[in-house]
Order: sequence, then C-alpha cells, then structure tokens
Amino acid sequence: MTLEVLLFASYADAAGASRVQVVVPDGATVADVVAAVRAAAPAIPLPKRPLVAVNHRYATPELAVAVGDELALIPPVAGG
Amino acid sequence: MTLEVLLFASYADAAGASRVQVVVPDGATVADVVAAVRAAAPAIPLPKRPLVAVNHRYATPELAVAVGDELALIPPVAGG
Amino acid sequence: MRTTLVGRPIDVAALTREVGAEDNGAISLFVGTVRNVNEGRAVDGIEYNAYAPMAERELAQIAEEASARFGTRHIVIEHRTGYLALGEASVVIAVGHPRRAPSLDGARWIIEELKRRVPIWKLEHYVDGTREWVAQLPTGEATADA
Amino acid sequence: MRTTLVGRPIDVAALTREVGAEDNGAISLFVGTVRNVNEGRAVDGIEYNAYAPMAERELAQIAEEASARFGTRHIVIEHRTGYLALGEASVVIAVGHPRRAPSLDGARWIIEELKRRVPIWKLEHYVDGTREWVAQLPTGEATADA
Repeated sequence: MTLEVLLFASYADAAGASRVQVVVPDGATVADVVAAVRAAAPAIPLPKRPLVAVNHRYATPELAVAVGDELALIPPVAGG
Repeated sequence: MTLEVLLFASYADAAGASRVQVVVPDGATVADVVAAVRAAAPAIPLPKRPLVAVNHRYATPELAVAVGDELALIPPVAGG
Repeated sequence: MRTTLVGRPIDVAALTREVGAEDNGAISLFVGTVRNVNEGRAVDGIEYNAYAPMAERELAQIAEEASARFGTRHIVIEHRTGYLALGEASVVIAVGHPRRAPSLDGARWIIEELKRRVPIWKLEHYVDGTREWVAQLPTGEATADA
Repeated sequence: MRTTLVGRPIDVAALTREVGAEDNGAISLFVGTVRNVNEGRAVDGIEYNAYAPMAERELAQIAEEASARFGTRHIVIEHRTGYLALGEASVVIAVGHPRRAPSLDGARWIIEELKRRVPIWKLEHYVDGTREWVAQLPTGEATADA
C-alpha cells in the first residue's frame, strides 16, 4: 500500500517537502513505515526511534497502519 | 514611661478601641509591654506569646522599647 | 520591583506587562480571589484590613528576599484593602524570569510568605448577616520573621 | 475548560476572568514569553509552527488530565502560532481552584506536559539573520504519551 507521511520543522526542511510517500506491505507497522521513510528520504535526520503519530496520537512501533490513517513524523517538540 | 500600643482586627474589636495605653518602667521590654496590656485590657484575647511589632518590624520579647517607638499587637495574620 | 497596598481593583494585565522584559522567558502570576465559602459558611464578601505602613514594609521586604532567592528584579505585588465582593482579586503576584522554574517557584514562595507574615486581616461577611475575623494560623503560632 | 491554538495576541486578563468563579480562592497563571537570547545567541523573534490538529488534541488531553489530577474544570490554555516578536506571550495557562496549592501545581504540571508532548516547533530568527529550529529535547529522547 502507498502511504503519505507528514513532515514538520527540521524534518520538512531536510526533506524539502512537507510530506513523503512510501510503499509498504499490507499489515505494515509504524516501524516499517519509519524504515521506508529512511530509505525514501535519507536526508531527514531521523533519530534511532523517531516519534510517530497515527491519527493525531503518538504511536508505538508495533502499531499496524492502514490506508486512510494520517501518519506524521514528529521532530523533538519545542512548544511553550 | 507611658506608651501607646496599636490594636487591629479581633484585638481592636475586643478592646473596643484601636489603641491601648500602658505605663511601664524605663528600659521595659516587649514582654513587659505585653504584660501591661494584659493587665490594662484583659478582654483582648492574647495568646501566650503574641506577635508584637516595633516600628513596623516583628520584635522579640527581649527587645527594649522607648518613648517614640511605634508599638503594635499583631493578631494572627490572614492576608492573601 | 514594586509592592503596594491598593484600594481599587487590581489590573492583572498591567502587572503582567510590568514584569515583562525582553530577557524573560516566563511570567508566573498568582491571583488570590474571594471565595463564596469558607469552612462551610456561605460568604458574601470580605473586608481586608491592614496595618498599612508595616504591611507595605513587609511586602517590600518579601520582594527583596524573593529577588535574592530567585534571581530576578521583575517582581510586582499588589494587595487590596477594603471591601471585596465574591470573585474579586485580593492579591496579585507577578514574577518575570528568564526561566520558568524560578518564576513559578518565586510566585509560590511569595504567596506563602505573604500569608505568613504580612499584617493583613480578613473580616468575612457571611450570607446570614454575621461577620467574623478569619484566623489564618492557630492563635499564637504565627512566627513571622522575628 | 478550553484549549486552543491562536493566531493573535493572547489576552491574559480575559483568560484570568474566564477561569474565575465564586468558589475559587486562587488563580495561577503561567505565561511563556519570547526571550531575546537562547544559548548565547541574540534572538530577534520566533516563528511557532504546529501540527495543528494533533496539537489541539494534545492540549485538550492535557487539560483533561490536569482536571482529573488537580480537581478543577477551571482550566484554559492558549498557545500562539506564527511569528512572535520579543516579549510576546507564546502560551498562557490559567488554572482556577478553590485552594492555592493545587492551582499552582496545576499550572506547573500543564506547562511541563505541554513542553514534553505538544507537537509545536520554534524557528528562532537570530539578530545575525540566520534561523534555526530549536531542539527542546535531545533528538530521539522525546517520549510523549506513547
């Protein structure tokens, strides 16, 4: 399946885009998506275990994803 | 010497006045003044060791007082 | 720094601006307000009575101590006197600081010290028509900075 | 309770009024402001960028958790986005409560949680013309509520 992953702040700057498209097998997990992003956009300075949000919630690497989910890579936050 | 002691809140209400006059020997201390107030105005509900201010500062019982000092008995405070 | 007793409503926004500065990353504010109930009794309003010159001196002293302790001069304290209706602000403390932790600690330290030692008293007016002086601390246990 | 991202200046006085209530004895506010220096570099202003729908969700979630933890519904959080000049408020947290300790604890807990998990980023504009994303936490160490 083809998924889009939203990018923000330093990740978006590094990628030169606010989203990246990846292709992963059906039943793929958050960890699989992260691996696919690393391959598709190696310029993004992802840490070993980047934060990922699925449908506006922080997700564990084991969570299965599906077409229609809103995926986002979350750089270290700095609000306040 | 004759000294005036300012009263506030519950102390003033109990005394029916905002000050009380006492006569104490020269060289008297804060503790002597408190004892004289107890005698002069027994209606004031003074605790065993009431707070006393001399010239706008909390004073220890041993502090010597003199004519011209501003003396005040401070009921338990309740600001804020 | 500025500390004062006031006879009119306290302007929280003005105090916030007053402690603002370009090297501040944080402003913490504490606002004391008049509650409609105290120890189970329905309150109508509170009359704040101060030993004014001493209260002004203690407020200034607390601000100086807070400045030394928390490392900022961006401190303002206003305490009201007179009759206050429900919901009105009796005290506002504002502390600006480059960092948030000492700003929050400072506001908290100041309200605790203020309640412990500033000579101000509350005459609570109850809905049933009675009035009573509030004894914040157990009688005779107030220690202040003596 | 109300939490939101906003694109215009935050009105501290309005938020103070909003969390006011007749059974409150205390309102604590935390205001985050734009500092003129960060890690030794002279700052000109900060652009706040949010993953808006998720940030709104996290702010609401933090308010709910604070409500359960500190026992009050009188909580408002506003966080600004867009470009802010020096001294401007980036976030205001207001917590009303019958008693002062949980009000102060609540404001502090909320700002710490907000900084830990709300997806907002700062692009600092430096006086020398450069810009850089601020990394609040060591890369990869942000844990959030996952």
